[in-house]
Amino acid sequence: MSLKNNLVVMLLFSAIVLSAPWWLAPIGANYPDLLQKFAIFGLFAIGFNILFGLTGYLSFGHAAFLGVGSYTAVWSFKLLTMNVIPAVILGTLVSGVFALLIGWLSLRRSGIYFSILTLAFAQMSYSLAYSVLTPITNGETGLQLSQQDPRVLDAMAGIVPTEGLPTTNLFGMPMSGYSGFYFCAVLLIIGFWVTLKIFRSPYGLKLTAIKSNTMRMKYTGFNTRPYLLSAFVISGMFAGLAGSLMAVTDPLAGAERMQWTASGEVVLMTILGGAGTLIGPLLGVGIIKYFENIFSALNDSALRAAYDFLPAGLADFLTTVTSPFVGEGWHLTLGLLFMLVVIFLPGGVMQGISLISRFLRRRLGMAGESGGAS
Amino acid sequence: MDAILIQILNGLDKGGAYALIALGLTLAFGTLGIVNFAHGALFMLGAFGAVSVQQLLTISKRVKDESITFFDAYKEIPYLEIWWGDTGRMIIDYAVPISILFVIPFMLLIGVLMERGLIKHFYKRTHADQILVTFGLAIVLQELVKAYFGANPIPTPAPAVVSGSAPVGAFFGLGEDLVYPWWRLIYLLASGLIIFAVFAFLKFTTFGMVVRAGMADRETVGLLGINVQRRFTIVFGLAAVVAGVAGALYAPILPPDYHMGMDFLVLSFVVVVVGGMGSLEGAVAAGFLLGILQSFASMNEVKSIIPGIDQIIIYLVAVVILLVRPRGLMGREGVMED
Amino acid sequence: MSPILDIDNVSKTFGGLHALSDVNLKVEEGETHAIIGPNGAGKSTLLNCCIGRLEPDTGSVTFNGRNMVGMEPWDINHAGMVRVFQTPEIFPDLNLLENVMIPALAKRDGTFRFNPFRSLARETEIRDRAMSALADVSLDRFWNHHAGSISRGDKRRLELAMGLVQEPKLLLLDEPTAGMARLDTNRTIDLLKQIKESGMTKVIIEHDMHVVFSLADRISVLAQGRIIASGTPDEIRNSPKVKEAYLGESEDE
Amino acid sequence: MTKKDTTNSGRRGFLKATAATGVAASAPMFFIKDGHAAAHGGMNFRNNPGKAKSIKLGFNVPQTGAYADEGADELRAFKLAVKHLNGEGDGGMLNTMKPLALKGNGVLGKKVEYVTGDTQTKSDAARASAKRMIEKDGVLMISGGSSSGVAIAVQGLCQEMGVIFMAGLTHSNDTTGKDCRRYGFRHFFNAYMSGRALGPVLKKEYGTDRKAYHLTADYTWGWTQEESIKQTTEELGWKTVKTVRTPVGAGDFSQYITPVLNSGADVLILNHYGKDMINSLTQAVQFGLKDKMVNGKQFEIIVPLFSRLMAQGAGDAIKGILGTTNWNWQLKDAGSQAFVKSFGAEYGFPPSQAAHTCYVQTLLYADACQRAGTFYPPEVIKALEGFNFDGMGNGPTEYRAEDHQCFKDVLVVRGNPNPTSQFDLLQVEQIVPRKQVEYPPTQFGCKLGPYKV
Repeated sequence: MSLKNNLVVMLLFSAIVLSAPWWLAPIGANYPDLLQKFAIFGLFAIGFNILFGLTGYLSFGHAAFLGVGSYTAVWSFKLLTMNVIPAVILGTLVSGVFALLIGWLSLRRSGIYFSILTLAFAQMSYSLAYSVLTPITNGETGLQLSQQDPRVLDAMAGIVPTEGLPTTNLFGMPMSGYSGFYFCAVLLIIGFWVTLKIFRSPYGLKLTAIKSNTMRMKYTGFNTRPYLLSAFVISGMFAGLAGSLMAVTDPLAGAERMQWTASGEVVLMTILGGAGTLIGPLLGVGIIKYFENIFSALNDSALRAAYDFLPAGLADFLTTVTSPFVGEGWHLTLGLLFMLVVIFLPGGVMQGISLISRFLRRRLGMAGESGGAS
Repeated sequence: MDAILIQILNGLDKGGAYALIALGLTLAFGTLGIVNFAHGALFMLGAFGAVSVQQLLTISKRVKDESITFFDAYKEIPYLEIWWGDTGRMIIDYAVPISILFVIPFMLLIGVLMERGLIKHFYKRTHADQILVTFGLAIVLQELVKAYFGANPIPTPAPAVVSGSAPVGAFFGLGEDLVYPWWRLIYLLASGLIIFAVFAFLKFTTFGMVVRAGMADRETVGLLGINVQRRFTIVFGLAAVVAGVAGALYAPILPPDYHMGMDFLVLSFVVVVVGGMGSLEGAVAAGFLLGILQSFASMNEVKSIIPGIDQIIIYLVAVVILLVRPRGLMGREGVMED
Repeated sequence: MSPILDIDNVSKTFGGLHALSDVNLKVEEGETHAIIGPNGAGKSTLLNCCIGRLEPDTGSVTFNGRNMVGMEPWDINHAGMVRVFQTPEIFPDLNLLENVMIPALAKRDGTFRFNPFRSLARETEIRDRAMSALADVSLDRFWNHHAGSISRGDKRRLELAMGLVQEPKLLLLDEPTAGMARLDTNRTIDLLKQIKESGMTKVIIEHDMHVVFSLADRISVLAQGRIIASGTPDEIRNSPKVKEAYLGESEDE
Repeated sequence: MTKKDTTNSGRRGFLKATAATGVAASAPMFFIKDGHAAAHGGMNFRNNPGKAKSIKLGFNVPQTGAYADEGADELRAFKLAVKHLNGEGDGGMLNTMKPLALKGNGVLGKKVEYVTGDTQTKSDAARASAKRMIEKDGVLMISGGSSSGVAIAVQGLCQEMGVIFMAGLTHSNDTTGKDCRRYGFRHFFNAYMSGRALGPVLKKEYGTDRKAYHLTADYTWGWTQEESIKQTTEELGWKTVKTVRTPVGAGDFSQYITPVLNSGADVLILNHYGKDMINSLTQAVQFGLKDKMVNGKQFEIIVPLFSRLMAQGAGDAIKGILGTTNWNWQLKDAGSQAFVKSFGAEYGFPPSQAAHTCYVQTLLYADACQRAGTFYPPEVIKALEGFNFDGMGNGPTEYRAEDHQCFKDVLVVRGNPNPTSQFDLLQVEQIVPRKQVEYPPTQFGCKLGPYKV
């Protein structure tokens, strides 16, 4: 039983993910939409981590691939079938092709120049999707299903159109609610397995070496471009998969998904949790999505109720003190959290966890030095 | 012809704002090696400096408004007006120019505090860490502003004398139609002056020479036994002042809201990179260049040929420059590669 | 037999400065060829021109019958010419074993190989080879230490192991003992002597005359961007020209 | 807290759901909240309060981003509405609404509670927030919002999930046009009505021989408004010199405004909203457009959609500018006065039009439930469809059954040249009667979809 063993890791991980609806219940985060978001953004972040965490190339344009995945999936629902399998496959592939194109150009540069190039490409995609490309994207309103869509595969299979809008399904099983979460969760587990394999492969080692010393890699006999490009495309495909899953659980795609702030969000998630670690990005996703969905909804009365067990005076005081940080002030809390984490824990939450566990191990007098955190 | 002239004016004006923000960003990056994502927030703080002065000057007495009967409504009459009549009204009218006097020391203080309190701990950290911590700071600053001033833009007009338009066309002999707002001309002039002042300061004072030497080679200057640290603190303060003044002067053009810094942030980073990381001249040149290009791309004649070009022109230019000439217009080779 | 490395009429200028002027140098297969010369003579520039870090203005660098000028650094590496850097160019975030596994993988995988699903744990052959290369430089005990945290001398030896594990046809050593303690220097000399017996061709740039004379079969002297003398250690030792240009000065240092 | 009760009733729903679909047969117990229950006939539906003593409504408003102030005002109105529904406070419009089924003791005897969420003015965030309210908090109805994109996105979601959506501020023709939904209702007016209402006033004020230049926000709402206004003005005999699309959030509009100067146009129409409108109007005035004479006529600027909060942001620039609005706090009818009075007493300043529409929507929903005698959405929808009411600040109003659009009088307003306070920014120029802004329900391609989902 060691975490070095892939099977052990995967069993543990699957158990944790699949049981999320139980253990997230006490903190009110076990409703389907948030669970889906955890899984979807989890995929987005672990994919992003393959590029940023391993090679150190900081892309500020990954939201573009997310958006392309979403649009592709919705088009698949409109033109082909409401079954999610083609949507997910097409979304991932089309994003991969798009990533190949942008990566091929952007990877001619490194450092902040690379970041700005990816940012520029993503912003162009966003602006065009919002305006000129409206026939494809339906602009600000977002691409939606309609009664009149052809859905040729469904028609061929003899599926009778419903009176209302059809729902996405996996061979008849509806993809909203908890079943949608489990679909996303299974894909997250597969995605995690892929990243685990990559992290523990010679290919992954080479990517880490590129981050450590790109120049040396070249003189050691490696052409770094194809390595970077393949990592870029893989992470772009993860983003596309995440985007198509967003469409699977909620068949609508909007341009704002491609905006630079959305790219920034995945960067923040990854760094907050711990870039380059296997589960750090997932922790980052959990924290940020929890803030966005739960903290933002707390209002004074909810706070007051939470402090109910305290004496009235103290409860009132605490309500007054904490209320600027929740509800509409959740951005403020998030900003402060970033600052605190970056100042005190540059390795993200994962560094905090390893510090605590090391401290505990020392306190408990246990032997065994962990070989230096990276 | 006059359409082109006026678009050049527009471009220069826009470029002035870009250049000022990019200048401060480059100062901080070139001297301290800090990628400051909170720089847009400093611009925003400057604009709200103007708003605050205006609000201070218009602190009002609440007088019951008798015309509204079905609930208690109040009219607001500024004390300055009550005390000094027309003189008071004139002082209120000049809120924005007056605010500059307050914004300069205020922003210097903010800049120095920020450098001493936060930035200096991040010199040795990665750029990603710097980006994240300053981004966090930017969010905190703008949320604080929002909590106090609200999210709605706040009108901050220029003095009445210069609220109209200047007959530029008549001046150049190009017809009456060609007018340009006085305040924008003043902004253009002011941005030119600030840029000139910054360059003169760096070029002709010993202080500036040390800073420039530090930008070229930080370690060597440190070895000379000069207290580079303190000078760099002041440089950071200077960058904050430039951003703040740019923001305060911009307030009459764009009614300030808490988010205006973020709107400028990405753009100004693109400007800095196009100009060349760490090159002050490049930042200024790129600011004006992109401003003018953006103005021309917005012309109907251009848009009818390439639809949507006005939305993407800046990014398109950035992509082309970075692919063809990665060090930017005037940057040194190899800065911040890897 | 033609030389394994043939540097022919190579010149390189930086701005107005002539770093290399018409350098001609032939290295025979199996020999250990030392290049010496005062600081700024152009030794590192010459190495950089060989491995593709710099492109000479004129002339050609022929290695194993192929012109290397204009080739990508990774292709030069795979042609069999490998450089050990003067300032340690290691992977500071990886451990020592991984540092050596990387070049070993390069040897096996070529310039690019996409094998994301292969398990690193099953790369026993690569691991063993890397471990034995580490053992050669006596660093095997520290295999799981972070490369960024070891001493400068150890980094130099790690560099050496990274070069050796690729079993190149020609190893370019840029001051392999600089920064090492006397004891380590001697150990390194012994190691390099061992390698010599294996028949690997080496070009060594070195300041330390003790190292040069204990290893080199032939020596070339570079001064102000020109080769001023070339010959056996004895010939060089006795050359008045060399004494004047180089040795005299260096003894004053 | 009522959470327990909702969960219990949901659990019963789950049992039926399992039996019927079989899909969830092997599913764990928490599938209960999945709400397959809604798929069944009879009185079983999503978030059925059952025997609970209270119901929950979801108020989804922008709390961050450019419309946060409007969102905050909407939230104030919602809280006030909940108070009045529960019989607290002075009752507000409950005193003036006709007909009225509500009794001031909650809805159908159940106390009204609410949850809030942040739309961030982004479709994704708004839908996520709405889903949270539906899936976690168990709300029966969602209301709020301050942009058409968000309204359409949330409306679509509500249809899928079988929860009624009472739209907040949304002005696009599409909301009750091609993107209309059976579960979505809009009290606010739309771009077409703005055009129709402005027409006669423009004719009276500026004549029939005008040349108009449009600056239009480059997204769906901007386009529909441009189309509607263009249609109206061209019917008056005006010429359209040019329509120019501007990027959303452009900030500096100077490069779009300068070409207006010598285009020969004598009217500038700004199809912008929010921050864009504040900036483009401020800058157009700085370029001297308000004082300009073209073709021997005074140059005019028109902003078809106005709000008081925007007017506040634009400052002096708004003075004398014509536009339309859904409602204004200075209206003298009993409903408006009752609402302004209780809002003013509660918060110390008058409500915005966004607050008004949200307040009215909440009351209308509650009243419809009361009249239907159930919270079962299809019945509530039927109670709202074709409902005629008065005393809510807009005169006699009808919720048209065919497209769920409210038809009522529209206000043409002018920026007040001499405001006496910071709230006294708009003057009501004319109350355009409802007849004049009506259009056939098929005009914007509305197909409502099914009652049962």
